[in-house]
Amino acid sequence: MSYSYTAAALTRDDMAEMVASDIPAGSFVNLGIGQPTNVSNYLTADQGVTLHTENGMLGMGPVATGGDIDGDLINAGKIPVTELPGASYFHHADSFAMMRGGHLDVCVLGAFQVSQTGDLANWHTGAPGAIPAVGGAMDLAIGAKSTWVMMGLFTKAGESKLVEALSYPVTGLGCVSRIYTESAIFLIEDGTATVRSTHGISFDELAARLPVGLQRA
Amino acid sequence: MSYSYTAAALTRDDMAEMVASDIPAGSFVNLGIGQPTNVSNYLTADQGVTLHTENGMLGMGPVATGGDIDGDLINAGKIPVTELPGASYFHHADSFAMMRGGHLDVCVLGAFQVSQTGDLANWHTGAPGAIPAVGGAMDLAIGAKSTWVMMGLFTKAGESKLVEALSYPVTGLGCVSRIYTESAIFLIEDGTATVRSTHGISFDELAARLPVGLQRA
Amino acid sequence: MAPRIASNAADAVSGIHDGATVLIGGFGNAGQPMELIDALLACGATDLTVVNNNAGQADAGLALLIKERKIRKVICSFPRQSDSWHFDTAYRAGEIELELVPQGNLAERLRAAGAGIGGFFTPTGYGTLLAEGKETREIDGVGYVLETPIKADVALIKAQTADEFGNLVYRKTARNFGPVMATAAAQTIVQVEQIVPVGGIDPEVVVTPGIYVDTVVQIAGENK
Amino acid sequence: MAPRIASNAADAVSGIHDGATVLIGGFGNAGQPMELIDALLACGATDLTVVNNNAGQADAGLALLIKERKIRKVICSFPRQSDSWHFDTAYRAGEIELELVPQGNLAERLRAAGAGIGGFFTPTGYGTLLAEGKETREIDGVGYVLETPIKADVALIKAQTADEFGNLVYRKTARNFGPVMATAAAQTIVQVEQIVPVGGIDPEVVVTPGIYVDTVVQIAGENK
Repeated sequence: MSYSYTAAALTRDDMAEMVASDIPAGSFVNLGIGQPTNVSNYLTADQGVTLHTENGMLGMGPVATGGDIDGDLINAGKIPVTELPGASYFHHADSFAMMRGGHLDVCVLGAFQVSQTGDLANWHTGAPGAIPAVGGAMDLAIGAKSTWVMMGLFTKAGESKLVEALSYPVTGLGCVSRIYTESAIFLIEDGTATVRSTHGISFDELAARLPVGLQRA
Repeated sequence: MSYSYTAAALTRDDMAEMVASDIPAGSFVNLGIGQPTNVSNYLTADQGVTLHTENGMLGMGPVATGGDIDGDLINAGKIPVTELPGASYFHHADSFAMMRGGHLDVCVLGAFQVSQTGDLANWHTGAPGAIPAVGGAMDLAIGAKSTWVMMGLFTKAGESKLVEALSYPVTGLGCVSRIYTESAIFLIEDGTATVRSTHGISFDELAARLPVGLQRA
Repeated sequence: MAPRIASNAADAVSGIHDGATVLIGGFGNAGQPMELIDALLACGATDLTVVNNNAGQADAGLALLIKERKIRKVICSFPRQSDSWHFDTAYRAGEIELELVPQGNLAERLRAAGAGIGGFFTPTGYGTLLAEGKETREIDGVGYVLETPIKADVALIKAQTADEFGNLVYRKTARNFGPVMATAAAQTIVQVEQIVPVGGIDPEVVVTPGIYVDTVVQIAGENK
Repeated sequence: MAPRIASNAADAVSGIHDGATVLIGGFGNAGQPMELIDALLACGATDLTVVNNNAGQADAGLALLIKERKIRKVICSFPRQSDSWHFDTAYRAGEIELELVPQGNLAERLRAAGAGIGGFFTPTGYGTLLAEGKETREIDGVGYVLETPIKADVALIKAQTADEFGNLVYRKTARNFGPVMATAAAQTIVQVEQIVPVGGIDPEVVVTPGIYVDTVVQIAGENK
């Protein structure tokens, strides 16, 4: 796919739609808590994507509402969900074996930072006094065949979250292969960030603002 | 239990009956292929013993006959068996996890030799040209809370199979806690063999024939 | 041996002693053995090490055990939540120890304990703060961390149905940690919605075989 | 992705290449994918490494693959049987390599491959000939051997029923190695007695989720 440009920055929904359309048909996918969950709203029935939730299910359906809410059927974010035909349940060790064993095609996660070599930071700010919590983040980061990140490209202070080397504590090393942001989509391969598209910013402007070398797709 | 004596050596059926009566009520038990299988014929319904077969079942019933024979329901010796109420099926990794994890109370095995420290040899003669086959022997030997052996006490050449140190290849180290033979029942603890009973031979005659130190129960 | 059928939750947990390591099933409220946890608090056992995915939420269950300082140490993957205030307070006061474990490593360490595995190399956590001080190894170009089994004195779990032999089936994602925790504890105590006679569960669909179950108590199911 | 539904056994195994590592399910005849094995022989693939509990019996299936020298190496727990004459001949002639593995270690090594575990310490085999040359370690006073995962190119297994999504259920002790082998191979090919529509298997009783299944072929069941 060669480099492209749109005048408007992507909204969160745009990003979710773009991730959804990039997921190959028939994939087994885990969507992390937060922004990635929104991707499910843009998956089409034709795509035949199967969702995994690490608390023990394949074939997860949409969020449950009204009378469909069942306390025994929740996703990893502890939100009531539904079950699609062809679903299966399994225990936690089997569920994480499925992930760790590389059986999922795509995992989509949020991030604090990603390095140009694909290192991921998304579990712990490292701030003094912060109580750390990891959940399944480290398992998700390294388990799937492809790990994609959705995040804002800049911090509130305007600093790039795509970095040369992480300043936040590591979640997983060399695991991220794509980054979706409001300003650009990056492909990470062999320590190099390739820009597939920019949105509301030109390639040259982007390159000037980021602390890592970029190449154009 | 203090030392006892009977004038007659034990038959194989006597040995099986004695093993069966020594199994605590409610135990989960794996009976090895060969002589140990015969133990099941002497377990009483009152004992409530549950049989495990390492090819993936708890609650194994008697050997199947006639119309009850089902090729999908076999024991570790590949003999058709039956299913008792309360049975469960599981795959090989779960089955050996159950064994290795120490969840079975008693495993009864045959043996070529047992050492006075409870080392077991029962899988390989070590003879030149012999093709080795181990099956579940090594898993069974070390997995259960108690491993008991049933064997003839002497080789055809008249040599003791209870030895100071194994001359056959090891199956498991320090794993055997009881040995049932036609001539005597031994309890193995802390490297010492205690004779619980002798059959057709006096304690002193037995002690004279065996290459290991014995104490009387 | 067929499990003991306890008359109520208090009876079910009555053997838990001070200093015990207690596995508690559940992920969020799904599969959480709430009545057993409440009974554990009521029974007074203290100085406990508790293994759970979280470290208590709001003013119920595990959070109350922490509030009452019955817990010396928590082993979990996700202590900090919006409503984990009792844990947060105890932790900041230095009154509770935390061992933070990635969720999949937590599940696998419990499985290892039940399966007699002495340790295993996992890629999860390699190169992170949570691998500090642990043995690591590169295998076929991938970094792994050596993780050890988590064995426990007691597991408190929830299933949907038990037969009188202790065979268990679970319901939907409430299965979660129950089956592995049942294998990892010396004593597994299960609350179920119903107990059926032996033979009442198809042998093909048993998830936890009765060999892993020591005590069963029926707690009337809430409305779903 | 939903599995390919092959039209017959020959079609199902058509992608197996020379030099492949092939897992073959079954314990004795129970769970043995006989038609897939026959098709593997017919397809001509050679220089194979085969993982099975045994090394062929009598004049059928795996034994014929050995007789025809399609197999370079067998990884198994119990090669020598009263009717393993083809293996015995090939082995004595130095025409087949044997890696002998205790049965539980075989199952656990397959599970490790499927679960992304780089290696594990097992007490089984410690102090024996089968641990020679392997790393060992004493943990809490018990001796352990480090065992490694067995990853494969292909698994040939048998289940009772598949749905069109590849979810599998097995029958009685024919389950044996199937579920772990399905997780350990890049391509899992399953012969089943029946294929049902998606939704035809209760999600609670699925033993092998469809994610592990690549090809399904229906082979009419024999009389039981």
